[in-house]
Amino acid sequence: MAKGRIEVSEALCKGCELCTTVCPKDLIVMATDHFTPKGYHPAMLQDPEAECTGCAICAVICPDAAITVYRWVPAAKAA
Amino acid sequence: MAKGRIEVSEALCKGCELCTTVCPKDLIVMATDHFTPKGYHPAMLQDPEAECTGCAICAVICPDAAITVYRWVPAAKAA
Amino acid sequence: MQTEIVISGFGGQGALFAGQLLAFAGMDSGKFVTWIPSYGPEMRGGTAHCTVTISDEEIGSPVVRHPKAAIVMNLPSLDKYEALVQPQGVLVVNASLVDRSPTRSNLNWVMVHGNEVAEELGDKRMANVVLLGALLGLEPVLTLDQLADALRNHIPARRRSLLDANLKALHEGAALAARDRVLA
Amino acid sequence: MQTEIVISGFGGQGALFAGQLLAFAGMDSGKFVTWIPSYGPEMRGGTAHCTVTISDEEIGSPVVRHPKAAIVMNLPSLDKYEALVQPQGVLVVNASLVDRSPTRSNLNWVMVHGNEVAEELGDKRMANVVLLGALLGLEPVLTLDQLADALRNHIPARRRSLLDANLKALHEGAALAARDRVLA
Amino acid sequence: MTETGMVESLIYAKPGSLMPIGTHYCPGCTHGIAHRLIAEVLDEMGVGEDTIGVAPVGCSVFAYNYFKIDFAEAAHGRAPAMATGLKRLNPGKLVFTYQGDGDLASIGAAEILHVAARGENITVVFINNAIYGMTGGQMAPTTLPGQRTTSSPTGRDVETTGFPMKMCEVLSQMDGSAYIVRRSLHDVANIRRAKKALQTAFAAQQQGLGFTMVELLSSCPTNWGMKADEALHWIESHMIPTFPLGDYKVHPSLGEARGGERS
Amino acid sequence: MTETGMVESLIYAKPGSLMPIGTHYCPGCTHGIAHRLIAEVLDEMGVGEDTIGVAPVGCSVFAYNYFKIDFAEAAHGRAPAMATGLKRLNPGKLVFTYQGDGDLASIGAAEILHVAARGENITVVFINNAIYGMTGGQMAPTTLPGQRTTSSPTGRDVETTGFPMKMCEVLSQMDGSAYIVRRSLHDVANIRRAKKALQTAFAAQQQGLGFTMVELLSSCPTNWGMKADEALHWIESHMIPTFPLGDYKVHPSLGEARGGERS
Amino acid sequence: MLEGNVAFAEAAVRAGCEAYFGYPITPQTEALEHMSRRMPELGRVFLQAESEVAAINMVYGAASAGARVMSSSSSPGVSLMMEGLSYIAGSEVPVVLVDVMRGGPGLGNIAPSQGDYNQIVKGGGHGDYRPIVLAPATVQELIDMTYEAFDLAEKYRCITIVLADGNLGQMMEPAELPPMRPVRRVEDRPAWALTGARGRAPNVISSIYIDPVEEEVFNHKLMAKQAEIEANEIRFRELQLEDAELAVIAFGTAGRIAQSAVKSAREAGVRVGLLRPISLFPYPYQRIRELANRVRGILVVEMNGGQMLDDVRLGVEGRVPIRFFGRMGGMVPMPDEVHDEIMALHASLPQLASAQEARR
Amino acid sequence: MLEGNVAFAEAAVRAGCEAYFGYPITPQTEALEHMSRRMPELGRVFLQAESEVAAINMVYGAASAGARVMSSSSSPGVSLMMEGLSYIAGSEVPVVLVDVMRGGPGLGNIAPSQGDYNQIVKGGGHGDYRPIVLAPATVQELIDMTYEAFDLAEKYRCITIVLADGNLGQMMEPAELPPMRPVRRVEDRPAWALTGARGRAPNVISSIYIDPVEEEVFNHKLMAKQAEIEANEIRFRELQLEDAELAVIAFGTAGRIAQSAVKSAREAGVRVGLLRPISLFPYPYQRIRELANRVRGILVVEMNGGQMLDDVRLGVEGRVPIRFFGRMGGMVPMPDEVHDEIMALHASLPQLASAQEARR
Ligand SMILES: Cc1ncc(C[n+]2csc(CCOP(=O)(O)OP(=O)(O)O)c2C)c(N)n1
Ligand SMILES: Cc1ncc(C[n+]2csc(CCOP(=O)(O)OP(=O)(O)O)c2C)c(N)n1
Ligand code: SF4
Ligand code: SF4
Ligand code: SF4
Ligand code: SF4
Ligand code: SF4
Ligand code: SF4
Ligand SMILES: [Mg+2]
Ligand SMILES: [Mg+2]
Repeated sequence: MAKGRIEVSEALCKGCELCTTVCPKDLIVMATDHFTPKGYHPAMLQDPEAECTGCAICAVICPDAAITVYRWVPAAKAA
Repeated sequence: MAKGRIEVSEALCKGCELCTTVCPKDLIVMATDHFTPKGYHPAMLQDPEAECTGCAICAVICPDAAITVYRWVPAAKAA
Repeated sequence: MQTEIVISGFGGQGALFAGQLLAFAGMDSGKFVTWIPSYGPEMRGGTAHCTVTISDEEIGSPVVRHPKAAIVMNLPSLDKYEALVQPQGVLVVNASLVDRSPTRSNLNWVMVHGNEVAEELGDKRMANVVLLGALLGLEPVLTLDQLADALRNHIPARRRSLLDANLKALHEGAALAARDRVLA
Repeated sequence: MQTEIVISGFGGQGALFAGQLLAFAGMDSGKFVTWIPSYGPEMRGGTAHCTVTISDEEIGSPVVRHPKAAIVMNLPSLDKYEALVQPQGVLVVNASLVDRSPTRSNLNWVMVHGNEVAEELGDKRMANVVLLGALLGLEPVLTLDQLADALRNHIPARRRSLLDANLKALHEGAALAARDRVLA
Repeated sequence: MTETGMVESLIYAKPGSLMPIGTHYCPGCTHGIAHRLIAEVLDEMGVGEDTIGVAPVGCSVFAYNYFKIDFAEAAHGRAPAMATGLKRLNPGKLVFTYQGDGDLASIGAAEILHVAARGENITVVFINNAIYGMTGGQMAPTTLPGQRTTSSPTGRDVETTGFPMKMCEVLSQMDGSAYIVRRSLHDVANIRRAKKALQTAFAAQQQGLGFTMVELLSSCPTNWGMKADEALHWIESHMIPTFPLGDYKVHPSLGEARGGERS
Repeated sequence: MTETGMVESLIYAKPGSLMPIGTHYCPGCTHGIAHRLIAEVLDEMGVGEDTIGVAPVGCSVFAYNYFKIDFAEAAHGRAPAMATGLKRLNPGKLVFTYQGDGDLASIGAAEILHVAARGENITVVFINNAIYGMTGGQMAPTTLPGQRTTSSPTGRDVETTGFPMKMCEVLSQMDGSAYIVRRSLHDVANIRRAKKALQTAFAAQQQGLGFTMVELLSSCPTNWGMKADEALHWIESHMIPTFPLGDYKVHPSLGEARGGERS
Repeated sequence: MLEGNVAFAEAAVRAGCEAYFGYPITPQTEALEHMSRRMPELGRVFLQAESEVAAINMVYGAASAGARVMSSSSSPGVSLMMEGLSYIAGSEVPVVLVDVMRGGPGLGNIAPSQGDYNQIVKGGGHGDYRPIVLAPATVQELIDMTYEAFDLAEKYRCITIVLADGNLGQMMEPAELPPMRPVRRVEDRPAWALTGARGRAPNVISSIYIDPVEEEVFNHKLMAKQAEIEANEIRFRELQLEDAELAVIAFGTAGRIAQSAVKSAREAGVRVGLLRPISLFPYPYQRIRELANRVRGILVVEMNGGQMLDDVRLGVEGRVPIRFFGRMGGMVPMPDEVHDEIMALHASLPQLASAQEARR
Repeated sequence: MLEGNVAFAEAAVRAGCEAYFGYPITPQTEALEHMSRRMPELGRVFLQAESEVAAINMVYGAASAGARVMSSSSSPGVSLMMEGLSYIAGSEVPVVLVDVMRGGPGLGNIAPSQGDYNQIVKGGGHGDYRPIVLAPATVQELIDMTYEAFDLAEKYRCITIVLADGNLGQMMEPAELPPMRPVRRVEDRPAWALTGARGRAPNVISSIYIDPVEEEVFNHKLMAKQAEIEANEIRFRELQLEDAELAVIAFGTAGRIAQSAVKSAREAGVRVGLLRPISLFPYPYQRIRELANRVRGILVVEMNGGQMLDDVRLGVEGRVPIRFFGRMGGMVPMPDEVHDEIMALHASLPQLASAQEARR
């Protein structure tokens, strides 16, 4: 069951690949099929099994604050 | 018996009185009767009893290297 | 005869080195040359840009407002130099990072997917050489052979293993220019 | 009318303060005044020197080559200022440190044993005031009373206990000048 | 709890104290991480509007473009002096400098020493990447023995160029310093510790305890000639042995905070 | 041994490495003692002709007039940099700087820190008199808390001006330093110890062990407003508690020398 | 009676100066010492910096906070401020500096000099910038100009330097201090100041314009400001120039000394007057141009080797002969020397000498 | 092909430079980097100083030891050297400095500029001193002038500054390096050098003349030396001035760019020539005076707001109109702009415009 997900801003991501090295579930890959406007292959979440926990570890290491992290939480708690 | 003596250079002495405070025999006084060319009362040896040992302690503290110290030593040793 | 070529892109795209190659090739072919860089507002990821002048006589100013040719490796460079290149001049555009073609009609231009071509040849950092090849295809100020010699002589030691790939990149660029060019 | 007085000696002899006293006294008597110091090659034990100008009109230059009067507190100062004082001018010499008299014949001068006199009055640092008294004895640009007032108003707090001694020193200096002066 | 009882909630987004624009830093450069941490701390403490930053000369020269707070850009090495002026005239505000190792330990050595001696109530974020990043990789005072740089091409020779300067060790000698610690940005756990240190430093400044500095071991993939992740490993394997992490000076009233930090 | 068997022999005279002229120092100023000690050491080591001194800006600005050796006069605080240039181009010579506390610890803080970090083979004689002598008694970085100076007229306030800087403590943190000690000139025994330290420092330089510094607690009777002997007592009673005497860094190969020193 | 150094420091206090950062150096240390007592007394900021480099950068920081701030120093110390001054100029924060010049180059000595004219007036730091420079000749002017310097600095958001010399700094004469102005309240700090971005967009103080296009725009802005300053702020004093055949041009202490010489030369029958430039930037070129059309010769007197001389030449453009008299390295010209120079200039202009004969 | 920065560094090596002390700063860092490799290779001294302040004082020390020594830097870094340079001038030790100017004031940017003309040429440090200043326009000149700078510095025991800009520092073009000269042997160091007083009286290197009388004597010595330099060392290049009605005056990179504009303006029928001052101190005033008697108008082109302009004015003394064209803050004038300025000057002088009509 998907607990979380991330969004990578292609305006901010510089393709440094650091996020790919820290995700405990190994869910981040580089999008080698295209370049960002700055000429980098951006990172992207590849989570076919919906394993992302929204742990935000990737965000902790991202030097460019390119990663936004979401997590499903009980509605009550979120309120 | 005189073992030593000092000479105070009036060209160098600035009358700071430090030598007077360290002589173990208390043999140095300030010559209050005259001024050096720079306007100081110079230090002088007052050693009526010939007590000066030539220990050079006064010279060790003199900031102006104004004190020359002599001591009587066996001729053989001096040679 | 004097030809000025501007090469402009992001830092790290190899614009400066491409310009040096041109200048070395020019010098080795007995021409007068100058190479002059300028850096944009940013250190890295910012703009890097150089002007190469190749001339039959002594060169006065090493900078010009209106170059004969330009290689533009990103969109800001296209925006800037499309307007400045001399009429009937040459514009080589790195289509990998630029998604529009030149609009001026009095230019000879070509769109080349430098990054992709280079990546296929083994290293995307050779995009600059691909584009250089394309330039010579359109503006034969020097021959491909002269440039190939310059590559052989001046490729940095740590990239020497890529020499053959670079030579290929050069020719591939020229070939693409021949195929895709749009003449004024 | 404008009178310039130079006071010169070793640092620590109080030349500068003596000059300030003069200037304060001049100011308090409604005159225009300037006081300007200059320091010799050495910080302490070196030369300290000031020029005081007392005038009925606004003062242009605060320095002069040929002062009307000089107090010289050591030999180098005598050597320098004897030659510079105006003809018919005044020279006060601190005999405690200077063992020769002025040789110029067109000067009014006096030798005063400033240090000894001051020491007798309680503190050899008052030699400057003794000499100031002597100056006024020879060159009455201000009265002794005016100077005494200045002393009262401007003696530093930590020396206030010596005020009376200073006043005595002033008068003693004037008296000695009256007694020992040599007129041109 | 059913799926329908769940809502998607924002766990992490670029901090509000940062401008929503990209930086000029190289890919993988830890300057970006340091910026983020500072911004997060300012956000969490709610003090962004009461904080003034001072940018150095170095790769972070444009820091003022990235933070959404008042900022000054100092002359090379003089950020502590400029911060002193700013703090003395804004005693109620938080003032921090952000300085590289060339800036702080080389040209600015006198200013950093004295700001610490004075116990100036400011916070210094010290980015130690063992190199001059901005000018293209020359030797810094923090460059490791044997490390090749563009101005020590055969490796730093301690015979002629001396030894790496350990600024935490030096500055903790100053009676005016209240909180002097060294952290690293080479992995997630350390990044988290670094953030806590920044919190403590800013809190100490709020309490007026004196000079505070957080040194952050950082990477310069570009000038080290490494990929971003290799560079992080190099921090761990090469820099930490020379620059041991730890608390070099902690003001007694920060005992509490430290306790938290250790957990 | 009879009286006739005795001859009068010279026990002490102004050292040959000093010029036979008077100095401009105030009466009782320990700058004079420090000069004498250096000259005695140069004489005893027989190295005066192979030594180059660097004078600072401070009361000792004219030191070059008093030593009978090659001398340079540096800009305020920059003696270590100038000495670096001199030493690098005269590697076989002994080079020393002579610096006051304002010169060394205030304006010259960066230069002294770096010359130590580099392990530059020079010797620094550091005259700490807790004041700016030459300019008339302003606060120095070494001025004691509460001490009145002409620029701290109500006494040094540690809240606004910070704490005395302890340069031995700081410089001994530098890996390049070989011999860093603090001595005092307040009495005969200490003066003798100071001389031994100078000997050790110069010897260490001869051996190329690295940076050497001898800090000498000194008096400034004029600006402290004391008589010469009172000033010496004040060193003992007030300065030593803040600036403890001792060996802060001693290169292992100096073990021998130290042993000698303790005796 | 007030000593120059104390006088200008107190004038700054009364101008509402909120912070002083400096480093001791003869012959201006008394100013720092005065501030060390007065500023804390008034709850304002005094800090003895670790160096002049630090001092000017502390000033930079304090000025960035929108406060009235100053430093003072003397020649070698001012040389160390050059980078900082250039940054300050490049950031357009208002700063006041008093430079009490001494003999140079190098450590030189502590005697009065005007040897730093070029450094101060032409911009000794890097880049195209010009501070306003005011040159007082009396303790009263030193007071008045320091007082006004703060207003000028704020009006134009520029550096204003009061250029004095050791003579003026250390001399005493009677002078009046201006009234005490209140210190600006924090709420009244300028809108651009760094005070924490509470309820407003963040402010940035920076001297970077990394894009040359923008830097050039900024440089043009500075030039426009300089043109405005040149239009508004030219100051000079004149003495007996109305009927003068000769003009002496001198600033500061040299100008004051020349005043006595002009007087004595008049007494000797020479129609000579004095132009004493007060603002050295902006410089009274126009006034000199007018003079050059009227007088027959000009004597420039400086306590240096001839630095302002070039500015006089720029105004004169070869129209009349210029004679120069300079004392250097801490030497102060004596009024009688200047008198002699006036007479020599007079004698060198035959038509004048004979005219005087005729008049007699 | 050689990059300017590398070229001058290598030229210094070949001139027998024994020691280099510097601090990285764009756009001259490549020189420091080159030295970091070359000097140790040759057993000479390279040291990256902790700052420009330290660098110039290390240079001061090394020069005091009688060795050939240099530093290089760029605008903000050079500002930090002002105190040290003044000391060096005051001690008469020979020193070479290369200044690769960039856009300012303040941190500004890293683009080429000539904004520090006044600072460098008029003496940005305190006191009356002047370094010899040489302004190259090509990489070859940069090499040749750096090579010669050491000789000049030693001949006059003065500072010699090679004043370049970012353009020249970072451009590449073919150029020849001079032959390698041996490093001076220690035994051959000058008699005044500090090398340990073995068998001779001690030497002292100091900038102090605490007695103003002596300082003035020393200042006169410096002035005499400057006069000698002005008599011997004036250098400039001319292009097509023989028959010129208009003269362009520009130095360094601006001069090189102007060369292209002069060519194109000639092609457009305007009789224009170029004077490119090489020595900025000593300045070719005399040559400009001659020109001003011959041409009808002058265009000054600089990469600043008009600094050398004043020196041109001092030479011209109002004889012909002067037009100024400056780009600032890192902007480089383009040849076509300079061409347009020449044409505009031409058009503004009616007699010339009509004469050209007639010629056609
Ligand atoms: C006075 C001065 N000297 C030199 C420079 C050039 N410079 C700019 S940044 C820098 C060093 C930066 O290194 P560091 O402080 O370690 O920061 P990093 O780029 O590594 O983050 C230097 C030398 C300058 N701008 N000003
Ligand atoms: C750049 C510069 N700033 C300031 C001065 C003035 N100055 C001369 S000596 C000195 C301080 C001397 O104090 P210290 O180093 O402690 O030596 P001391 O006189 O006490 O022996 C100062 C500030 C100067 N000459 N140069
Ligand atoms: S939030 Fe956690 S699990 Fe999800 S991508 Fe990031 S690191 Fe991986
Ligand atoms: S860490 Fe950030 S910048 Fe790097 S690849 Fe991942 S998302 Fe992109
Ligand atoms: S030598 Fe010794 S005993 Fe003689 S006077 Fe000196 S201290 Fe006294
Ligand atoms: S210690 Fe020296 S200077 Fe002082 S009084 Fe004695 S002899 Fe004179
Ligand atoms: S050069 Fe180094 S420090 Fe600078 S942005 Fe790039 S990686 Fe970061
Ligand atoms: S002022 Fe102080 S340090 Fe200087 S000579 Fe006098 S007593 Fe010594
Ligand atoms: Mg760094
Ligand atoms: Mg001291």
